[in-house]
Amino acid sequence: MIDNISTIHFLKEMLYLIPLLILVFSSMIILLVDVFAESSNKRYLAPLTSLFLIFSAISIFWLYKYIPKSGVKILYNMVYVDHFSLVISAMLIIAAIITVWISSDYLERYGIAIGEFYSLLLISLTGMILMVSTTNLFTMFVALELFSIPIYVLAGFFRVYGKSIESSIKYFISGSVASAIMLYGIALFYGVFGTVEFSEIERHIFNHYDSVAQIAKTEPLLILGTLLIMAGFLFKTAMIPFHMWTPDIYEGAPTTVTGFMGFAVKATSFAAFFRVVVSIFNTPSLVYSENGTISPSSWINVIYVLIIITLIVSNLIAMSQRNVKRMLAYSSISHAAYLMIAILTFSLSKTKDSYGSLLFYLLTYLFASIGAFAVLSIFEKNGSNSVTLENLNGASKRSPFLVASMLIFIFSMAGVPPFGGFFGKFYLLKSAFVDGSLSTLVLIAVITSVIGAFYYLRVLVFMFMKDVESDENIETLNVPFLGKLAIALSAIAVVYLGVFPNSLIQFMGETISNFFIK
Amino acid sequence: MGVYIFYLFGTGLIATSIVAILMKNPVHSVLSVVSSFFFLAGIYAGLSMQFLAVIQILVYAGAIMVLFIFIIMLFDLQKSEYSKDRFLWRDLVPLALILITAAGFISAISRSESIKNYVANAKLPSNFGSVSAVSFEFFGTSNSVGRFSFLFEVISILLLSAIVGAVVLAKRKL
Amino acid sequence: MAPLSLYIMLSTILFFIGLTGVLVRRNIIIMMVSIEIMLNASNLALVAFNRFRFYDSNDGMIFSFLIIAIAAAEVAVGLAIVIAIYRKKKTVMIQDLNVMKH
Amino acid sequence: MDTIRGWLPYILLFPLMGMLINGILGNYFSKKWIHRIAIAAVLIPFVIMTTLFFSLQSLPEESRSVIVHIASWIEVGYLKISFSLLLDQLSAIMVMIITGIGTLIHIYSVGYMHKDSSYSRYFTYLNLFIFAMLMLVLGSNILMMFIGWEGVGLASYLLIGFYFQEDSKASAGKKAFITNRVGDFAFLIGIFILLFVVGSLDFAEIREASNTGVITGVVATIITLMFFIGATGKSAQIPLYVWLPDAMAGPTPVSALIHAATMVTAGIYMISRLHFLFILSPFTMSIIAIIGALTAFFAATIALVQTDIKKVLAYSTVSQLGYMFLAVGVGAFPAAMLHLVTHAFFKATLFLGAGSVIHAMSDEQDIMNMGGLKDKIKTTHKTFLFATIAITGVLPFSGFISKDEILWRAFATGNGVISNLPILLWIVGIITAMLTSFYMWRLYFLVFHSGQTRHQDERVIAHIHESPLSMRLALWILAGLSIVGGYIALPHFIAHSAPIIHSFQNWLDPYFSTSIENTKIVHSASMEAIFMFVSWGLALFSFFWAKKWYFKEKSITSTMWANSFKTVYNILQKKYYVDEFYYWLIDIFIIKFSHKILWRTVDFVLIDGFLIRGIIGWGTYITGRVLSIFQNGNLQFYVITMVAAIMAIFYWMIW
Repeated sequence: MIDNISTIHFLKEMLYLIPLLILVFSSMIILLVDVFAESSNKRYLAPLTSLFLIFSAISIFWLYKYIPKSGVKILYNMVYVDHFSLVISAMLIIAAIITVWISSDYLERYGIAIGEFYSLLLISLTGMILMVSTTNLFTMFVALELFSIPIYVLAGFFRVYGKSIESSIKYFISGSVASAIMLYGIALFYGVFGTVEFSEIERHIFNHYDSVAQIAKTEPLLILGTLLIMAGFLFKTAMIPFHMWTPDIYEGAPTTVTGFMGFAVKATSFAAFFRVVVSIFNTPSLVYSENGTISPSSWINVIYVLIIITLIVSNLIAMSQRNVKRMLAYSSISHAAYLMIAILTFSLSKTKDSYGSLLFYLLTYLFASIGAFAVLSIFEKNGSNSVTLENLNGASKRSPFLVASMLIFIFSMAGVPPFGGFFGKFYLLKSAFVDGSLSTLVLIAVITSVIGAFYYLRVLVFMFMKDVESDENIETLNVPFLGKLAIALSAIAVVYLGVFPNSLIQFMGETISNFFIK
Repeated sequence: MGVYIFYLFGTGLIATSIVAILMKNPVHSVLSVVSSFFFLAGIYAGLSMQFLAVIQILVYAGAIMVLFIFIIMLFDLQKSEYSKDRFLWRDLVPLALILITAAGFISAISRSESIKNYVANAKLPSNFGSVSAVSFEFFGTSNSVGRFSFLFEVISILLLSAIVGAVVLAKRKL
Repeated sequence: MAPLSLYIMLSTILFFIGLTGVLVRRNIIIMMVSIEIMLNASNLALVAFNRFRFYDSNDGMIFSFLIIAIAAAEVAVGLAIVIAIYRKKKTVMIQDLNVMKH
Repeated sequence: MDTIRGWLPYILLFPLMGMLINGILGNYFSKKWIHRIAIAAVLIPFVIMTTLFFSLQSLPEESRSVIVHIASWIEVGYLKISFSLLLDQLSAIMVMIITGIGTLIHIYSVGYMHKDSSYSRYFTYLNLFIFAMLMLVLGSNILMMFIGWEGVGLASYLLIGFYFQEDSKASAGKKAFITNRVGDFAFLIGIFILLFVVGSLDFAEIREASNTGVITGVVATIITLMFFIGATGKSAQIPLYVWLPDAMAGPTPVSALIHAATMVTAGIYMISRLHFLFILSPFTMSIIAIIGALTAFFAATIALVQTDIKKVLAYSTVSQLGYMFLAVGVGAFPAAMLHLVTHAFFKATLFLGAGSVIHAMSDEQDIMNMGGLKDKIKTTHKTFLFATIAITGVLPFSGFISKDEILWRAFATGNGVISNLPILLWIVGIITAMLTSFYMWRLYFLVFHSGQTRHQDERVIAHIHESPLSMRLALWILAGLSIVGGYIALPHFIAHSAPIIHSFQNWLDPYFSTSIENTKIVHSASMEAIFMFVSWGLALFSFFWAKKWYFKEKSITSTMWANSFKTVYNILQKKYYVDEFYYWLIDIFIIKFSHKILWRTVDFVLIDGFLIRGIIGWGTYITGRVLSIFQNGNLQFYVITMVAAIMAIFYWMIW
């Protein structure tokens, strides 16, 4: 039990949460500004929001230098800030900045209330950052809800369009059920250990249990809790067969929101799951059987099988999709499988490489995915809230800039050198391959990524090769300044990651904190 | 004595919950849930969590469920509308699924050592479950901060976002 | 007093009743009510564990408070979504909401 | 050494900076500043390179290969690929050509594009191209070369489709893009095989491996064939040449820079760079020589009947590239490089001259509508004439020297695979030289002589004017180079008496030292003199023939050709029906087949059929379709799936 901390000390510890505090206060400021501003001045909300986000990013940069490598546990162990959480937070903030830049014009085209959008985005971002910087199941659950609820609203933000509101309710119901399931798992964990602090849970498991078989016999509650918490994460990361919500919600949500949640929700859930896996699930007695081999009924094998299913099924279904947003939804599912491979590799081998490759993959996926959705949001026809392959016909004539950027994003996601995505996949699979026990998985991943290349390239086929039948669509597209900036920067980042991956992947490897290696 | 109260409230809880998910009319359903929350509050009280029991009734039954009632009233659903929600034969699949899963869960729980041999312990801390305990955890004392005060603040932001979200979604004009 | 295992079983049964409601009812409002039942099942488990095993702290109970607040937030948003749906489609039945598929 | 180390990276940096500045801020600059920045971004590297050339020359012969390590790029286990630049005899020449001609063409573009509204976009693309091309030639490993390779492809695509608003021009860009992808795919496969065999992509290590016998015959043949297919895509050889004539849709300076002087020679450069690999496989070498000779011949025949001024030059380019491949195929790498250099001079002059003509004729490109421009645009006329003499191979001009060298080497180099090949190659080459002379003179006479201008529109004729100074300046410099450019290498029989004069070959020989031992010359140098007069005579013959037909106005009837050799004329007019054949191939296999047999059900893949169906087939698509049936839009089904999965995992984990 920790001693009570004084108010002053509490406030001092809050300093570690400066990025969060900036986000929370700016979300409120933006609400207020939105209320009092003239409607003609509302277009300044996007720059204002991004300014706040940049402040927050700067504070993260500052914190990164300030905190020790072992990280800091603050506020009665409710929050744990370390380099890992800061790196993920930085990525999330970048995602939010890009989203804000693109959304400003997108929302204006639809004539939708703006201030609330940014405010909810910031609150959601707060929840995400909190979720990745905690080692406490209670805080984690609260943070999960904190980022989920604004996302439910954002998905249904275009409530006058049937698809948007439908995606919102589908996300809401399935998400609530998933979090209720996860909550039950947390309750069971609390019941077994009396604490929800990762390190104490780990110590407890380590001291009291020997092997998976023994746990299954004497303390099935523990396995039940593991399963339910894992199910919650599998839902959020959309591993097949927990993925069914993904395509519908990606299709229906406003495109910029899809871009944001396509990356941010996934990255947050993976980061949090990574923590849970590394410190709780990875305890030897939850993985190994008595004779020291990996137990057939451990969670590792479950994830292993799910990865294989996900890789194969998601790529196959994606090939038959006509709607680009749905196709990208399935593509995001297959990317989730890759990230899962990285988690599996790390929990088996604990190398810096596999850790770095997870973060690097997330980074490449960040720019490629949000960039692709950003391009789609501009191609989207007003009111339809979706983009089919046919909408992209003759795109190369309408805006070469967008098409060139889309080319880069698509190539990156398909894993074509020299773009970031290729090295993301390459490093990830290489570290998985080195581990040895995962070589089958690597083989399947390579084969399915070849299949994947085809549906990605199909987007390009439609953009380049197809001509528009009617003349009405030929007018060139006007890309707004902020949107152009966002897309161009993402494209440059993707290229940069592909051309100079080395320094960044090494940096990512260095950010590993004592939490993960111990 | 306590055992019988538990059995009584437990049976009532399960019965009213089942009724809640069986009722065609959403108003009946919600009212049934409200009564199940009363039973739940009774169980909380039996576990010496008086304050939680009060909150359960005040907030859950009194506020949240009333919100449901309001919305249902707002829609003014006709019988023809909500009777579209009827049992289909294919619903046997999820039912079977749930029965199998529940059976597995319950057998797993009953085998668990951590809960097998626990009966009520008489020597509770003096302020267990009381308002003072709750206030201490949430708000601390005059010169220290409560353990859960941070989460309390987070919840306030969550409620803020819920309010903003509800306003955005429910207002008529874009 | 009844043993802990009974409380936990009660909470499990409650949890599955809630899940059943989500899976077989088509009225979105009742589905949301069922989700509330599921959350209450977790609350019951938390409280029971707190009372029986970890009575020197109040963590379980405090977390139940937080969950009640979270549930309130969820309900507020959920019902707002339902209002928007009802305005747009004049229905609250989930099977009528399948524009997006395949 | 240190000067080179210090300055080499700037050669790459300046075009990159120019591209970024104009690309990002170009819309805010005036046109004057846009082209100043763009020109400086190419001119400064040229100046740097010129200095570096002399410092390279001052080094001892064996150490004229400087590697500048900039950053380590990929480091995964044994595989280390660094981002480093390689300056040696070969890349020095290429960089000089690229930056030198690049500068001139930038200057020329100032005049040519002055009315265009997308001024900054144009110069951004040009600088991007220069950057990518320099990356291609300066890279010290194949991966960097490949990235430059793709980069020039991208720049080329962007510039061909520069007027993307026009349908036909945008589709020309597409054609180039697709055709090049075929080649690039083969190139990539070659790279992977090489990586697998050698374990490194560094040129030095590949050279080491091929000298020490790590790469054996069959493997070498496969790798080199793959690389050669890549080269046929980029350098427009049979069967992938179809994109180059269409690529003339881009602005004319672009045709001069990319599609005549630099990018299309990337294939030659690549093979020369990796010559130690290619000479391991005599089979591939023979294939290259044959393909090169055939391309030279067929493209020249097509050029005989084209009436679009740029198309004639385009087919001429294809034909001249064929010569270079012929040279490469017989192991005469320095000769190929020499022809590359001289061709860059005179073909750039020709294209720029053509651009000047088009400019004067208010964007008219049909030579049947020109004529009699001799006195109206004097500078253009003179420079065009010099370049024409150069390409047709008349003695004092540059084209003669390089072409003659190639023909002689083709004849003189023995072939171990097909013994009669040298003489056949020589015959094809000499006939091609004759045809070249004919179509070039035809072009020249039809444009500048042959009586009065034949254009329908009086206003156009009245508007004919000489180009602005910037264009004339570039023309004069390039024309001068086409005249004297060949003197860096004199014919063997002269060089024998004064070996120093053959400086080009001496400069390159150290790099190609391996190949010299491997390709033996079976004839004496004195025969070269005889051959020289044969080819000279044939060129002269063509000149008089062309003059007879096209010099005077009264005989300007393209019907002459058409009447006397109707069938041949038609075939040539239709470019051997190659485009039609490719179209037919696609039509039969992709469109008709799916249309008739798999009609409705396949409607979908019909559109993108050749991508999906070719490789993975129907299985995946149908499986995907079936699997997505479960995605039925019903939320409860989604949740049920989730619960079912939880149940399955639960029973798995608990037992």
